[in-house]
Amino acid sequence: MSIAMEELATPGQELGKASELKAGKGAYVSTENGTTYASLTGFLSLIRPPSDSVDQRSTVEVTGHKAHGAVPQPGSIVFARVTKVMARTATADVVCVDSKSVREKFTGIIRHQDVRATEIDKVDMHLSFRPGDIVRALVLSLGDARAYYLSTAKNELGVVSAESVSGGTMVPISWTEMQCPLTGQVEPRKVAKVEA
Amino acid sequence: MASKTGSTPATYSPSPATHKKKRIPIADVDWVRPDSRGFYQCRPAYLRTGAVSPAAGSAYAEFGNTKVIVSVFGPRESKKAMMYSDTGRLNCDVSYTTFATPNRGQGSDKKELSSMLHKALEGAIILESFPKTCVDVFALVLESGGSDLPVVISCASLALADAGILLYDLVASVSVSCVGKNLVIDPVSEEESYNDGSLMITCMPSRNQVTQLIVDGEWSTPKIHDAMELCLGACSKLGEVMRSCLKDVVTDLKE
Amino acid sequence: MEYVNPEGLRLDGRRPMEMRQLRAEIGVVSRADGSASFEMGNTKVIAAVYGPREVQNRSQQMNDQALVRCEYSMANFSTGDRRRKTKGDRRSTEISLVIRQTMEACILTNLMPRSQIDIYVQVLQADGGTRSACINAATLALADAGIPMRDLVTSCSAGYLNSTPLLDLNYLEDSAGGADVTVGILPKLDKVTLLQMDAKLPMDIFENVMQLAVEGCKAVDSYIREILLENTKTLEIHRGV
Amino acid sequence: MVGLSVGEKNFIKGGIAQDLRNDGRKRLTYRPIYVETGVIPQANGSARVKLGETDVIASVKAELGKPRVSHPDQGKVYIYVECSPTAEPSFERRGGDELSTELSIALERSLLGGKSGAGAGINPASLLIKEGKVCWDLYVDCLVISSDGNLLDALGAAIKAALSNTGIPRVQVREAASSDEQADVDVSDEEFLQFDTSGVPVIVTLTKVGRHYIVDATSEEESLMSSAVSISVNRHGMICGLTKRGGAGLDPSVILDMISVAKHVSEQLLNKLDSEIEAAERANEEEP
Repeated sequence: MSIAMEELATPGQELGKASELKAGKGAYVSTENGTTYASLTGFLSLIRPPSDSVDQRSTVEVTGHKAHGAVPQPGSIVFARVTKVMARTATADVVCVDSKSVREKFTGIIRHQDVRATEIDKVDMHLSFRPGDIVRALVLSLGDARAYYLSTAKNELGVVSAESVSGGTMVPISWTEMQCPLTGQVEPRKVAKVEA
Repeated sequence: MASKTGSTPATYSPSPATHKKKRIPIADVDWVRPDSRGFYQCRPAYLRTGAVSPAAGSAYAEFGNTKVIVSVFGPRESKKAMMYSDTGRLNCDVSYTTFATPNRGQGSDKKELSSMLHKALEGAIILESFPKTCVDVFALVLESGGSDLPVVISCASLALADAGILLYDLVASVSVSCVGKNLVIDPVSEEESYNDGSLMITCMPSRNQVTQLIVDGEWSTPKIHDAMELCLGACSKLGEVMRSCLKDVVTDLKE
Repeated sequence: MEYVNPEGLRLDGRRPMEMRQLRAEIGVVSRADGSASFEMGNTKVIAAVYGPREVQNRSQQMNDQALVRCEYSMANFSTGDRRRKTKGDRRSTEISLVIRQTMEACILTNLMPRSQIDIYVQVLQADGGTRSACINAATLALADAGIPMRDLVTSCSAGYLNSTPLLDLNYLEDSAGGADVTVGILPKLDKVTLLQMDAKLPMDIFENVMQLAVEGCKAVDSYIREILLENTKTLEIHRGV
Repeated sequence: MVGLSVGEKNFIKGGIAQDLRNDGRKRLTYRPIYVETGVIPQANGSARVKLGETDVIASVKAELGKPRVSHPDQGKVYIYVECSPTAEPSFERRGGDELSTELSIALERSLLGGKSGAGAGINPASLLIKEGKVCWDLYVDCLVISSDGNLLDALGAAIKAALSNTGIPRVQVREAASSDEQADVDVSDEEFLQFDTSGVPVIVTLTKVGRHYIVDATSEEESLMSSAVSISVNRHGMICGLTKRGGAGLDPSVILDMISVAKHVSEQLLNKLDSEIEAAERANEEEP
């Protein structure tokens, strides 16, 4: 539905009246004078509302030519590398948010209770993750001052890639185990069910 | 490090808009400014984004002899373990190269400049857009040639826009000095050292809002009116120059 | 130099066993939980107490008693020659520690587990005996804050110059290089909680000097109690009891 | 820091909108000012100013120094502010440094005038003893003992009072000394010169809360501010310095309006302060 307008906007540029134009990404509405302004440098695009919607205003978006690096938001799916596993928590560095890689390091924490959805009390962190594992996780919240809270309590979340002690990339054999193709050794993990 | 890449076609050359020729007849025009500008004439501005490649955004500004480079990092995890906050944080740092001033290694108070830069910018950034994280702005004054702070502020705002940080508006900053009966815009170091008063305005040109205002010396109310008007006019023009600089970069990237 | 003249008078005209003029006021910092100013002659300090409140630094929290903290700072203009003082230099760290330990000994910390009490002392004028003045001000501030204490702590110093024991040394006498004994006592319990001395003294003279300081403490105590009583009375009047 | 609930915030805001603040004041009314001078005997001049529950001390100390090479005909004035942790526990250790620096800079800007000395509260040329050789260095040290908002105005008033209380020894230059040597001076023990402090400006801070602005905000009101503008105004109604705080942008016309309001308020404040200083000085003279 979007119609690309080959027009450039810069932050603070007036785009129109808020009564006629809704602000999408890269734009905002000033409450003082009811004007929609751009907040990014980039190309303007106008998205027409679906014809049956009550609000017949178009939404204006500014697509940055160089938007800032991805930042984890509550609800986004991230890939993270486990750095430290302790009895009650595992710490991981976020490397990807949705499909974008991050430019700066963000720390996340997977708490004991957020590892899996069932039998929470029986979770053993050391049997779920190992340092170096790549996990797919959901950002639960912004967490505390230090880290984001991550969760792997879903079938499609958990370890997606792990190396065995001997250095081979392991293959999942069940939702709790992975096997090393070199030695045949089986190691416990909270494995993610990856869609083919 | 950025250098003047005058040969590349991407170079932004100062448009005539930078030369403000709003000459108002002044009673005692018996002296000439050190760089023989008109009293109400700004120095030509040279602005360019993307001067520092590892940074998320960066800009280089040159106003006469004042040369400034600003890099922006983030949004990223704040280095200092601070209290949790719903909004993002801005961290500013201004430093001088040892060769920025004639006396080696003698910069003015950087802590003061850093806090003033912070105050000038924080009102223009949509801090809610990056909760819990922190944007670092590092400004380096390569050469100090007067009106350093306004140049640093304008350049930093350009770097923030380049980094794709959501902004309410660009921030343009201009200062005037009062010398005797006259107001001189965009003073050079020499003029700053003997002025009777100085006024610096930082504003968001298209929102018509002042984010920072600093005055010292003795001013009458009409004079403050004049000086503010002069500065605001110059700010809006500087804002246009900054906009066209940002647009030029995108257009160049496309080609 | 002659610190006691033949008539038996000291440089500032006091007798050897005479204390400087005491003056105290309660509630000088209205935003604090408890505060007091204390003057001993030209030495003037302000103490403010915040707490008991939540422990700021979790790792310092104690489950069986309250955490007592103290910070001592000197104003730039407090001494005769102006100098820019850096916070946290050795001297102020040492005095902070002395005050903290002295006050901790008299506060019933076990009644307020997992909480924190901050004592801030600010020297406005320093003319010898700042340590003692700070402790006296802190006692008053703690009492004003309503923090349970075993007893009031009071402190006073005494010295020995020109073979005369002198009570409550001022800056000139303090810097003369003679012995300087600072004593802090719990007057009602008749216990010594603080005893510091520099330079050296023969045992028998030391006992005399210390006894003199203890007498000084007792005099301070009776003054402090008077002030506290007066303050309580005014509070009562304000309440309309 | 002041922690206020939404209800409390709305209550304060509502009161300000109706020109009736929590403590019964109007928007442009100051709290009662209490001035005491000569509180620090070892300084050349000192004053303690209480503005409601805000309590500050300023002291002035004069020392002989050498003029700056760039301004050989002027003495030097330095202003330092220190925030005692007695005022706010968060000021302990280095916690108050940021605020101290901010206040010092704002005070220097408001009271010391431009680079050439124009608009300065104390004419720096009057501190000169011998050009390029000897001058007085004035060290203005301030201490915040208790803070309940509007520190800058209180500090400005305290400095003005302390300067009025200051006596600088009369100095005679011995002409015998050869020109390139450090000048030889006689500092008198008996004769003291007073400053002309009529030119020292007062600082009026207008704090914008909602759509209105108020003077002399308490810390509760300050916690609601969107921005604040501190304007220093002298007897002649000239603006001697201006500092803006707070991130929110202001419309230029609002700033100009604030300046005219500040000028109006400053007149009353100056008169009030002058009479308080005079009363304090008189009380001092009567005491001994």
